[in-house]
Amino acid sequence: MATTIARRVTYLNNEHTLASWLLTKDHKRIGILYLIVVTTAFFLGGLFATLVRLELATPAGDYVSAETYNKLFTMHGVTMVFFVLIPAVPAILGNFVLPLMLGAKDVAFPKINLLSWYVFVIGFLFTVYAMVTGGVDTGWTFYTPYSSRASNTNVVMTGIGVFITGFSSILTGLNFMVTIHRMRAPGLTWFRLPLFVWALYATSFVQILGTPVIAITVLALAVERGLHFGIFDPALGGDPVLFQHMFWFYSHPAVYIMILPPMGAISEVIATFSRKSIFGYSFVAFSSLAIAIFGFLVWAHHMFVSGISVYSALVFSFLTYAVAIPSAIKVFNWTATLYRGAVWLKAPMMWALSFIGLFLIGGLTGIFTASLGIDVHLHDTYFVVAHFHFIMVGGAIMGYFAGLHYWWPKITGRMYSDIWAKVAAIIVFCGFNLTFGPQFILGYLGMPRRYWAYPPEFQTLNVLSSAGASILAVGYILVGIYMVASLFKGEIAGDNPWHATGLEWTTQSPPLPHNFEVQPVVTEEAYEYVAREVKVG
Amino acid sequence: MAEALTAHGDHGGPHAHHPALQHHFDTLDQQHEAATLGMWLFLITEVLFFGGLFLAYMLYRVWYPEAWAEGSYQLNLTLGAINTVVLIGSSLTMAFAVRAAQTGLRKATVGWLIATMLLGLTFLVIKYFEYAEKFEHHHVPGSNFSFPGPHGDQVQIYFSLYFLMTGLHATHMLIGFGLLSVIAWMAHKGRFSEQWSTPVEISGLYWHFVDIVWIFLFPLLYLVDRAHTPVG
Amino acid sequence: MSGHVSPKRVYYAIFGALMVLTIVTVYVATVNLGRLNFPVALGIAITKATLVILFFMHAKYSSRLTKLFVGTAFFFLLVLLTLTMSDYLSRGLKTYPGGAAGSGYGERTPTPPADLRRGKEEGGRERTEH
Amino acid sequence: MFPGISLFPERASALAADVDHLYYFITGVSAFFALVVTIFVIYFAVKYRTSDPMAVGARIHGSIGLELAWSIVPFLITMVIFVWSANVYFDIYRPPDQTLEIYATGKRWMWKFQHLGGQNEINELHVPMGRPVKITFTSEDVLHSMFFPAFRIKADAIPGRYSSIWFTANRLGQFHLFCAEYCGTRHSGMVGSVFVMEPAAYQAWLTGSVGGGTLTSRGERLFGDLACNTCHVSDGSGRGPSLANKFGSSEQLASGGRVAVDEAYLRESILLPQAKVVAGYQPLMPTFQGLLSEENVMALVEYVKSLRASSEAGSRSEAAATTGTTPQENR
Repeated sequence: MATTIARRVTYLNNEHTLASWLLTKDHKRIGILYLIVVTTAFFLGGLFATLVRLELATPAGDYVSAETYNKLFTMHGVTMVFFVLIPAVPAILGNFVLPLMLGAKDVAFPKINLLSWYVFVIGFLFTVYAMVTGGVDTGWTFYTPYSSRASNTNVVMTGIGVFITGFSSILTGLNFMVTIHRMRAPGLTWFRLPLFVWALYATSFVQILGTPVIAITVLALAVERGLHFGIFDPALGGDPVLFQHMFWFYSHPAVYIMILPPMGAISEVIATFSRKSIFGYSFVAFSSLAIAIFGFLVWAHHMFVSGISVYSALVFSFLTYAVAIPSAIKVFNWTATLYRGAVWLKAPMMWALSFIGLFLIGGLTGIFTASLGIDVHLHDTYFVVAHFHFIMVGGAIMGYFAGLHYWWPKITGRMYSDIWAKVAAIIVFCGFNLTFGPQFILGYLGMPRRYWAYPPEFQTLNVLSSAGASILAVGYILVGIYMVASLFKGEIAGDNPWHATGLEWTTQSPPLPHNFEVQPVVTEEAYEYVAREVKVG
Repeated sequence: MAEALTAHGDHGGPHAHHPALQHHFDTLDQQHEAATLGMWLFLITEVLFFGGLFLAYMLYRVWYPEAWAEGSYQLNLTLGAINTVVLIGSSLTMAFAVRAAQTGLRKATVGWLIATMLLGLTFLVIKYFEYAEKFEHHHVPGSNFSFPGPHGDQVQIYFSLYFLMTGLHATHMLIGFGLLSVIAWMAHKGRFSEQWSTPVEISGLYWHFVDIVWIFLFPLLYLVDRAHTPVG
Repeated sequence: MSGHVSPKRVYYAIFGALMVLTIVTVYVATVNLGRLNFPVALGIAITKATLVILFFMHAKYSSRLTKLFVGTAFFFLLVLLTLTMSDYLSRGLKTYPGGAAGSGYGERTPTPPADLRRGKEEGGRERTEH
Repeated sequence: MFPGISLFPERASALAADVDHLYYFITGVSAFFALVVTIFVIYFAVKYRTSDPMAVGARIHGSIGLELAWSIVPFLITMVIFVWSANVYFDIYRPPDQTLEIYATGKRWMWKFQHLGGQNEINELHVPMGRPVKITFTSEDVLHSMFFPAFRIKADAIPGRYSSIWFTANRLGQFHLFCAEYCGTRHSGMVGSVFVMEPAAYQAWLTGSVGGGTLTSRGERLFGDLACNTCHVSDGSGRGPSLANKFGSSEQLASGGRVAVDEAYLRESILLPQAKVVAGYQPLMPTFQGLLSEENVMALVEYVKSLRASSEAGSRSEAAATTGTTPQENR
């Protein structure tokens, strides 16, 4: 394959001015813009995490002061949740790949797509400004009455940042939903859609229904703190638990916003690198929708010990077990897809398989925290910290990297070094397990969350965890290195380096500014690896 | 749904292209459906956005019925009722504006849009007087809130929710006012025709939603337990 | 091409209905129906909102998808309200007949509706005997 | 395993054993599923691996039977876990009738315990072994959470209302007390320990450190100082309802409902008297919100509880504090 290709027009080289990037309405360029901002936020959040782990290497609080430590874990939480995990896959990979997968020229509302990037950046700037001018120390959950009465840090400023970024999530969700409904290529029926599109549809559904509730919650908190209104104030007879209800009504579905798109990416990668169609297509598709819908019924499993009534705790615990089943179905279906497939162990597949390993443990430890009797002991301990990191980092971030490795040739037209990518996958997998494995034991031992200093008997496990964190950091930096390196000296990847099905692989890479020469028409099912000789790019 | 694409040049396409058709849509119909669907989805977010406040309202009404009653007595029912009539009226004029746009009557569209904006303005002016009255009576939550009787604190929660709900609603009215003035300007410029009046339709959807929020706010805030106290 | 165009008289009819309902809701508020005042006021408001959605917003004539979206919005609003209130309303109930108060949590003891309370109260009384 | 790492927390109450058994069961089930999936993934990845990108896998689209199997079976297993853990949950939140009452307040960055005998402790709690102990507590500022890892129990302290947890310690020694709900700068400093002692040693400790009179006597003094007795006359002739024999009964309210007279209702009637006025009385009791510290409210609540049978009021409260009734079955 000729290493130097004829000068083809692509979305990258058709315009070079700064305005062509900052005022672009091309979904592919907007995906790149998101990639830059989210990667910055990821390393900022990672910096906070490193400082937190350094502090926790010793039982006494001797690395940073208590206030600084509280600000560090709060800003780690806020940065990672609102500025990395929620936008990562939908805004970067989704923005780039969705129109290509649908055979459309762009998303339904390109101007709104650009607006959501600007809203995201403005929200991020507000939050960074809050961090720079003193930070916020309420935890990413902003529980009242500490956040409304007792904390003297920039709660309102961070709240405004989160409020504004929420609109970016709403607008992206709205954009994707209308695109999937109205802009599919002819012949592309719902059951021929790639599973990544199903996952993005379910995510948009959750983004549209959930995000407004945290917007009003943060607004109510800002008004209560700023103008001394009395909605959650116990002194006036208000109920702090009401804030938790309103907060978790969004924040639990938010974890499904974080995990569904990576699940979609994993379905794509598993199917492509098993060289066969996914096992139980409609079950995997509908499990995404089931997760999105049931996700709204279970929020109070975060509040089993915070004073809700026994009866409602029973109801929420039962519903939480119901919402765990679709995720289990997905994992079983991925495993079954490998059966009698032609498993081509390239880099994206390595990331996807480690996703399955880690998400499996994350999901199963959810069974512990959903069980009422155990959660009373486990709530607010390091067991919960380990559980959600297994889902967020082991699941969402691994899925994001799997997707990134899978679509990188399509995005940049270049191929990264496969060896280094596999090495990085193994380093991240091992570093991750060493970081968060010991925290399960710490959790059951009873070490509470958000502790600046802890009793000495927990030190050994904490030192293991801090060691794991450094390995994890090395893994992530390694990914950054060989990805950036591939931009310059990566070999030219053909139009379909993985020989995959899907409309995005039928066009050139990097794609044309308007995606397709001729409107593609879909005639066969998704993941049809047998029907025809796959065109090698 | 999408017939074969014409020449892929964006704007130099043959004359069949309606000026309002954006390049990534195939037909005006598809663009209209997409825009309408987009606005309905946005209204879903607004329903949930106000929903959080209705949740707080419902909880505290169950917990503190007496405080809710006392707080509601302080509101001027006649002004509230007039506001309801004004806003439903503005919904009517908005519906006529949309109808006029759909049938290509440029002058009528601009006329009805201005009528809608005037009614919206009336609503906000009445609201201003209501708020002014609250400031006089120290019914604004915060340090100088004062309310006699044993339920003073809970009435402060009532007024916190009152100001948050009606304030948020008034903000949405202002946004609607801005939106309608842009649409009226575009209508005045003749940008809409029988083929293309979607912007008027979706701003109509938004305005009707703001009216629906008030339809719920009026009974919930003004008509709490009016049976025991003098009306008005 | 654009959405359905309804005749003017439909709009006038709906406007009239909304006016009547507004008057009714104000009047009914002054009649003492006790615990029913709140549901009645809510019912009237829901009727008015449905009229506006169906006719003014043309939901009646638009695609099934739009109707589905409208239904979804109100369904999840209902989920938010009912599941949260299920917590608050069941706080007052004793975990078992004759047991110590409530769920081990000294709740705010808002008195739940009398009928709910009466069901639980028989159980409570045994406790005071011994 | 390693000398430095203990894998399991100490088990200092019968309830802890129940929680641990449930924990082992779920760990077993999860480990089984994790192993099954991991083995299958690795086995398939190795057995069917290929390096030829043009190779194509078998045409398998799925099987309804398998899908139903691995949806229903996991759901049934989770239901078993759900019922078992709901059972444990009810045990955690259902205190037996006869418990040793202890009051506590969480305040930014310390726990303050009050025994009936009047002893006050900061961040330390002495309890007898073998007797059910019920701690009724609240918070004076922000959310806190009282967490005894050794007893596997935890409950949030919410300002504005009472929370309560109970346990029956069955091992001697000193165990951790943590604050588990983030409450600010020294959240990690709001820790302490609970000392489980032999009943005899406990009595010695009680008598040895008696503070300013029993809680009930302090309540009685407050009852007099604040002129509560002018309205709440024991024979019911005053403007307020008589408080004798009121605790534990249920009261008809002026607003029509009924309410169980428990600590929470007493506390609310002291701080928000107009919230639930008793039927047949005027809402003219002044509020004491802001005038009384949480400790004094608890003393008053304890005094009203001791008015159960007014005749032998004095001796009864003494009896409860010192000898204590025969311990409930040793839960």
